[in-house]
Amino acid sequence: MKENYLKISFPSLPENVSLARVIVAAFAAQLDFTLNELEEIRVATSEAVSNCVIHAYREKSGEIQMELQIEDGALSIKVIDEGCGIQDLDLAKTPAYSTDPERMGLGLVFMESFMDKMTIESQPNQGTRVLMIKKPERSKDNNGDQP
Amino acid sequence: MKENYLKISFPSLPENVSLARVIVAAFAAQLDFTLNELEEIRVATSEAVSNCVIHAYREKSGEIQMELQIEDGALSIKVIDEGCGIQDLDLAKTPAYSTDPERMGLGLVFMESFMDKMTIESQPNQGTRVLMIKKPERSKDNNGDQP
Amino acid sequence: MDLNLERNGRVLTVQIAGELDLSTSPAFRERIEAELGQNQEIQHLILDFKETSFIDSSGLGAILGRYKSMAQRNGKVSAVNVPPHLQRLFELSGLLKVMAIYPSLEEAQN
Amino acid sequence: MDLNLERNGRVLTVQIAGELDLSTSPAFRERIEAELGQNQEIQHLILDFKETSFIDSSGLGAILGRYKSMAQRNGKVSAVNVPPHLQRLFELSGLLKVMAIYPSLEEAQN
Ligand SMILES: Nc1ncnc2c1ncn2[C@@H]1O[C@H](COP(=O)(O)OP(=O)(O)O)[C@@H](O)[C@H]1O
Ligand SMILES: Nc1ncnc2c1ncn2[C@@H]1O[C@H](COP(=O)(O)OP(=O)(O)O)[C@@H](O)[C@H]1O
Repeated sequence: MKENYLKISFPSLPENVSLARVIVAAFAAQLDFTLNELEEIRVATSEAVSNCVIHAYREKSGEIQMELQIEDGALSIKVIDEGCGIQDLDLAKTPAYSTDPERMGLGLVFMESFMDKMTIESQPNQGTRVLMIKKPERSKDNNGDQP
Repeated sequence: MKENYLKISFPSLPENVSLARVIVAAFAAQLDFTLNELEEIRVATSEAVSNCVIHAYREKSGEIQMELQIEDGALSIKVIDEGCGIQDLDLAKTPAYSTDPERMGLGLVFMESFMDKMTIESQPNQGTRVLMIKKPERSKDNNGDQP
Repeated sequence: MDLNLERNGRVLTVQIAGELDLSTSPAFRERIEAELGQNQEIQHLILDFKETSFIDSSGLGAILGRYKSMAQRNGKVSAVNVPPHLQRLFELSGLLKVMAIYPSLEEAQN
Repeated sequence: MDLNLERNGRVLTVQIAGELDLSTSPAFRERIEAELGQNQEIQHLILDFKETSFIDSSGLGAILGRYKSMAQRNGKVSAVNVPPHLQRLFELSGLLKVMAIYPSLEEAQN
């Protein structure tokens, strides 16, 4: 079973959201994802990294870390910031809830529905860690072995 | 003037050479490089990362770090390993010199000729740090300002 | 992202090429709002997604914002050439409730 | 990288699609050496770079290695459909001294 990882860190600039998508998609291509699954991974990544840029480091700029890993035939994506943190996680996950009136409040909803698993840990004024995991549908039949 | 950086680290697997190329090309696209210059950057990156995989961590696998930066309108690429190091730097830079009879000994030559600047620091048994810098030709006329 | 705006009487057609996300949606908003501001007669905004490679919730929010601008002037928003992966995002986000999708530009114009 | 091998008498044509680098050159070597081993009559190896998106010094070394195999049997290597960025690498590496470039497959075959 192939194992691999990629750790990255970059400043919380809006332009880096698309860079993060490119990197995650290139890393994910090691597994047997369909184009549709890769698209879902790109959206989930975009939401998680955008949240760091907009919410975690609202005014100031900070550093965003990502840890990508392939393990047991699954892709895991960690997105870590040291920003403002989330006060009420359940509230944050509510569809259409946003602390920013200009936004749709769908980021966490998309992350949950497009990935197999999504968990968030957050400490106010300390930061937020998002973990997302996804396994290619095509590899689920045969117990996670790659073709 | 736009400033940005991206730090990455990954294990010294041959598959990760192409991943490194994709990442560097995506990061470099922020500057006004021509397609031909981007191709040169991809080759130089490929050589530097391949050297870590083949030479630095010959038998064992180790970690490769890269630090990409945009500063004063130039792209800088650092490639860092903690591998076996280079005994004789001048000899290593000689065209067609390789410690591996199967290889062409052109990696360092390509890195030097495709980038504006290339420097190597190396300590036997400690590791090697390669720094490569390149500025888009198109931006050199107007003192490095981006259009 | 590259935008191509074409006004024809009361109809403004906007072709969106590339990615509509956090970094590009401000330009999307500004270009369209400027055009709407200068042409009060515009009643129909047609968004053409033929060349759109990516949208996330920031982009969907920018589209919803334009719907609100059009609703304020009693106008409407339509979408044409919507690829399957965007169709699904439009559904999930509820945008389909306020934006009609047409298979072609011609059909949206009528 | 995807390889497509086609043998026609004494000529072996290999289309190289994708990237020829450290991770793909072992497969390149093995596929071609296996074919050469099974067909001792092959005297001319034609490499088609039409679909080749990337080559670095590891890939150039793999090509040079095939030249050596062909030279051992008094055969030759030719290249066709070489895009400009590869032409330059072939020049710098000295490969042009041992490998002729032809504009088309037809011309290489004659
Ligand atoms: N990394 C983060 N740091 C701080 N707050 C966050 C973070 N991610 C999400 N949040 C909070 O959770 C809310 C819901 O997030 P989300 O569902 O992505 O919607 P939106 O980004 O549209 O607001 C945000 O409005 C914000 O208050
Ligand atoms: N990162 C590195 N760690 C250890 N040795 C290196 C490294 N990079 C280069 N070298 C040494 O320098 C020599 C020349 O390198 P290069 O010009 O890239 O040619 P090649 O990779 O074909 O050997 C190598 O054969 C190797 O001995």
